[in-house]
Amino acid sequence: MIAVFDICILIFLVAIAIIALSVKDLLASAMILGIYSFLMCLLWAEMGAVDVAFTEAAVGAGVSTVIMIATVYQTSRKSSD
Amino acid sequence: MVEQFPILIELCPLFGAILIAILGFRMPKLCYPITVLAMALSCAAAIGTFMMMLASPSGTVIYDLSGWGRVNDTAISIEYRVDALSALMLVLISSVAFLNVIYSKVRVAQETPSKIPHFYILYLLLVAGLEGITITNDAFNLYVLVEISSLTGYALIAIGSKRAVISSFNYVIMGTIGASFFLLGVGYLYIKTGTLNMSDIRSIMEAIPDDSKAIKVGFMLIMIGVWVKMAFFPLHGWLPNAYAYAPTATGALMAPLVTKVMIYIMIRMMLSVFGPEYVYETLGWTDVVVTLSTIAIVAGSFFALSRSDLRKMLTYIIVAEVGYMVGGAWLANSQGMTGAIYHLLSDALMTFCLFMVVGIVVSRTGDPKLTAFQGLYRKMPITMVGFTIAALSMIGLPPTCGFFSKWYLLRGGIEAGQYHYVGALLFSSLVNAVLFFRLIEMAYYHGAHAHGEPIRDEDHEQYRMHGADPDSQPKETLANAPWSMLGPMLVVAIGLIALGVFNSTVTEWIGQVVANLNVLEGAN
Amino acid sequence: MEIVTSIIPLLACLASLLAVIPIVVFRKSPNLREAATVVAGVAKLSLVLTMLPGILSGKVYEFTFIEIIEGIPLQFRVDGLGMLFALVASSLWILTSFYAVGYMRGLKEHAQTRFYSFFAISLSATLGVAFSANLFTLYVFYEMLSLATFPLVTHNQDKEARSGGRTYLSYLLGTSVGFVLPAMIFCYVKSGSSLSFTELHDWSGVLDPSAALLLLLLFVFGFAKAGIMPFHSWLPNAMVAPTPVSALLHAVAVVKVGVFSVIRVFTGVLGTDFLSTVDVATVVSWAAGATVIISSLIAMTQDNLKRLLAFSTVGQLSYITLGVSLLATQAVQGSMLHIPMHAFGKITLFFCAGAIYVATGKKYISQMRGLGRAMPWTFGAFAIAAMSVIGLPLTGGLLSKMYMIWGAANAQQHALLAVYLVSSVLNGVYFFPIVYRAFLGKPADGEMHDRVKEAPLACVIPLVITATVSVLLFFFPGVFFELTTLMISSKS
Amino acid sequence: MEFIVNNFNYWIYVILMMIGLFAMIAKNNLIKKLVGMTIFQTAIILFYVSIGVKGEGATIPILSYEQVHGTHHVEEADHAGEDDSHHAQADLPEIDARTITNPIPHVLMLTAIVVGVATLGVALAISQRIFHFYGSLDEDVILAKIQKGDG
Repeated sequence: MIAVFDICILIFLVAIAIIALSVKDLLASAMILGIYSFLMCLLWAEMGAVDVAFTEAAVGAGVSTVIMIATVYQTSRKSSD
Repeated sequence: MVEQFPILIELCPLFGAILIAILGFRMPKLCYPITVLAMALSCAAAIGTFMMMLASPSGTVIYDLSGWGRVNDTAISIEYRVDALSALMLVLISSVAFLNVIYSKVRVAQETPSKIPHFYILYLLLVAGLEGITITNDAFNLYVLVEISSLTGYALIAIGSKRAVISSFNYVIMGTIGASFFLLGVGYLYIKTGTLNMSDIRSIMEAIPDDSKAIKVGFMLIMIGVWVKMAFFPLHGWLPNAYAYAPTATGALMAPLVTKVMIYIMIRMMLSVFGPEYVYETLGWTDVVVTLSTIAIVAGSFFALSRSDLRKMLTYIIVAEVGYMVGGAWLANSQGMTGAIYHLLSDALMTFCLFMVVGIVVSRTGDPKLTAFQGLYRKMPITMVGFTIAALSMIGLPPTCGFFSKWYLLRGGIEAGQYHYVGALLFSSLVNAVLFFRLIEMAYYHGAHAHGEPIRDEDHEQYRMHGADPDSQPKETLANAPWSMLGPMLVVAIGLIALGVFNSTVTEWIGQVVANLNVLEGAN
Repeated sequence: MEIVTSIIPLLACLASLLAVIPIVVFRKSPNLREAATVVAGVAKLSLVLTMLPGILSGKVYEFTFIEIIEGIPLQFRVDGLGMLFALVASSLWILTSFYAVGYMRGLKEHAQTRFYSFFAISLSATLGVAFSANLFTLYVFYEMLSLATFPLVTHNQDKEARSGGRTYLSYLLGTSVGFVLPAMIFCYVKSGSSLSFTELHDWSGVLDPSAALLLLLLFVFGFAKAGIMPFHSWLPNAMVAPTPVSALLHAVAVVKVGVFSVIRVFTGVLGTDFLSTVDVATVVSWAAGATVIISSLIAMTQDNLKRLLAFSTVGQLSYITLGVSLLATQAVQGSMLHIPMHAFGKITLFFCAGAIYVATGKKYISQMRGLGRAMPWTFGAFAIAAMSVIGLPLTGGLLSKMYMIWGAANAQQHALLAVYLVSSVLNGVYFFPIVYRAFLGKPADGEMHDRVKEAPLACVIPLVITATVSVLLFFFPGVFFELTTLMISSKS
Repeated sequence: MEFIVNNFNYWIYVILMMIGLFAMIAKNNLIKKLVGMTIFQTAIILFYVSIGVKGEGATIPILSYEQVHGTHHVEEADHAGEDDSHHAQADLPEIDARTITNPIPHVLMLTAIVVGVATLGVALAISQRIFHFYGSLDEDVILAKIQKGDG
């Protein structure tokens, strides 16, 4: 059962990665990237890498998203692609 | 104390950076002396380590971080290992960085007056990263240090002008790709060997069957990674703009060192991790890579010919020189490898010297184009002496070191029967001759009639002899490049000749590293 | 053969290099500066002369600095050929120094200190080439000479000098880096780590004929200072230099370094014995033969006297290359002998050209009608030197040419023998009218030579001396003859 | 099919890496490039974490008290100091390395995550500076401005 769960997350990851890259709104893109990171955490925790998962949750999903959103606010939200 | 030298090399710049972070923002005047001191200590420690290396019977100095002991003669903790190659690189990096700090004083104050502490903190961290790369014996640690030096490098470039920021961004993208590929490759090695200590990887790999796919993929990824980072044609796109638009002191530090350190990683991986038998015989890529490097040399030279911006020209020459070294390392004989390593040292010094000269010229004339050189022999004679020596070395004329590196590379090429590589080397020497004599000529001629002044014998003599003396030449403000810039440049220029004259000593040291290559040849 | 380790070759080489210091120090007082040049010249010549008796008695002087690359020391070794060349170069330097004083002052040239300094450096490089014990040392000094003469060639710093200098360096550096360097490393690799002129001979079995031919061509064309077509055009372009430079460097030092290197390649690197077994030298012979004829034809069309002399030099240099490539003993000896014979003749001609320019400001042959009567000494010397270059009796040129022709006959190369004869006729065709018009022709309309006088004594005396030597060499070729015989006999 | 399912992690890491790489090179917007960069780096971290996985049954590398000291050593546990660990090492036959995921790749990845975020931070700072200079984050617009001589 856990393997199926695993595979679902992995496929979901790919989908989210593509979405994050294709939305035109950079703020949304940053948010979706945050979701991507959290999914990654989930996956890693499930794979036995708890410490990596924690770090990713705090640093990858948390800090990256925050600085990315901050940058988007500082610059512009729109993207041409 | 003495046995702590290896770690001191790195700690000095690190503590310097911390000190500046604490004090520098309140007292910007302290930044420069602190950096000079840190670099001087680091340089001294590097020379000390070099002496230790020479004195040690095995030719290597080993230093275990935190001393957790060893299992089966492999350190549990991160291990620092200094052999002749890394010792030479350490001395090179620390001395170039030290001289460049001295040189940077005027330029940093001119170009980025509001960011002096930032500059020096990043500078010290960058140097610490580069030194760490050469000294560490741990593959993952190597990656981290590559990233440290890259990150600080990106920032240092971005401190500069508008264009520099854009090129810095491109550099971030390409640099990250390169470093990530490297990391992936290390991952594959880890899968196969279960260790990250490079000497340990080597000994375990010897027991693994040669045709392991994981190792092949790992090797390929590592090579692609370092090739991106060293700007090996056609992966060179990021380099010219990044170095050409960076602040002077940054360019003078990064252009000679960063690509060279990446080549060092490549050579280290080839010699000490995968082993020459694997790289040259099992893989059978030598012909392909040497052909690629031939293309790199020719292409780099062509691009350099068409540039009118001085620093752009130099950066494309770097692209060509990277081809020299990659080709030399892949010639699969000890001569080629000796040439590659020797060229590593000499090219770093040549590039350093030229970037310093260009920095002086640009800062004095305000003109980044080639035309800035018009008539400079008369106006800035000392600078031009340095320039001439570096140019002769680039062309490869004896007794400068450029000649001898070419000698070893050509000899390796002939021995390996790679005549296209030999041809490319000669072609690039000739292109360099064209490029540099164009500049020398400009500098030599326009002086006489530059501003419509009549030539008088006495005048001429005086300019020649006292050109750099500020007091006797009040009109010639161009000549007043400060000694903090001229001194390091002259030291390097002398170094170019010294390295050439004592090339047999240097190659003897290098010979300790490439000794296992000779065994390989003997077996054939 | 007795080998003597001695520092004299080094001192002789350094004498002129060290002279740069007093030359620069005394830049404010021309008399002292030029005295320094002359003193250095005398010192150099006497150092060379001290070695002469030893060389003649069969000794060889050696001096080693350091081993620069594994198996290749930076080494001096004085043998007969080196001695011959050193003797010519250093003795002519003294005369040229005197001449230069007259010329440079007569024309009030700028940057004279630079001129004398680089002149001295060039001489050091020349002696370095002459005394080189191996190809590597030779190469180092060869490059040094190219660079040191660049400021001399471009002395005028005007547009013409600029393009001349550009051609000069691109030809000389391009060929030496592009051809000689790989050929040298190839030799080093194939011979098993040696480049010494005395050790490299045994190529049979190592090189096949095609490789030998390639190597030979790389060397002969790579030493572009020898001026084999198509790598000759730097020489006429270098004539923008002041005349003392043209005289010493482009009639003696630089070009002779070229042919000297070619002779070394033939005798010391590849070895005449090996070359005669693979039969590849004829390619070089034909290239040289063609150069001889073509350059003579071009010389006939020149109106600028110095350019004419330059093309004449190109032809005469190819005599030497041709002679040595015939591989016959007499021809090789003739080539070696031709170095001093041609040097004394050609330097006189250049001295004359310069003296005419100093005295009248004229460069073109068409302007020189009737000048001979106003400048009898100059044109007298010119006539003698022209005879020597043509190879007429009572001048030294005859001897060397005779040997080369003898060698060509021995080698059964009748076509090449004809080259020697035809070109001698051509030499006569372009030299004779100059002399004839100068003495018997009438000045062109509106030109008066009444007020023309001989050039300053400092100019005239050297050219008279060299012309005299050209004649004396016919009667007393003894020393040069012995030196070349020494080289020939030590081979066999 | 079996091959694909067993190595599913690795396939996904390759796909994610390619997506990231594509974005870094082909995307026009600088922030989008950085999004791609983050995806690229996490893909590599995924790869490393997957190295440590040992199939069914292996658990996280945290040992219980009993696992370390064994039940019969409980009374000795009060002894502090270094020799304690020596005892533990000597008396640990019951810990099977196959039941624990390999923690070393995890530890490495902690560093890699931090490095990745640091890179992202630097890159974002640079892109802010770019926006400050050029007023845009689109590569086309910036290049056009540079070519107009505004650079």
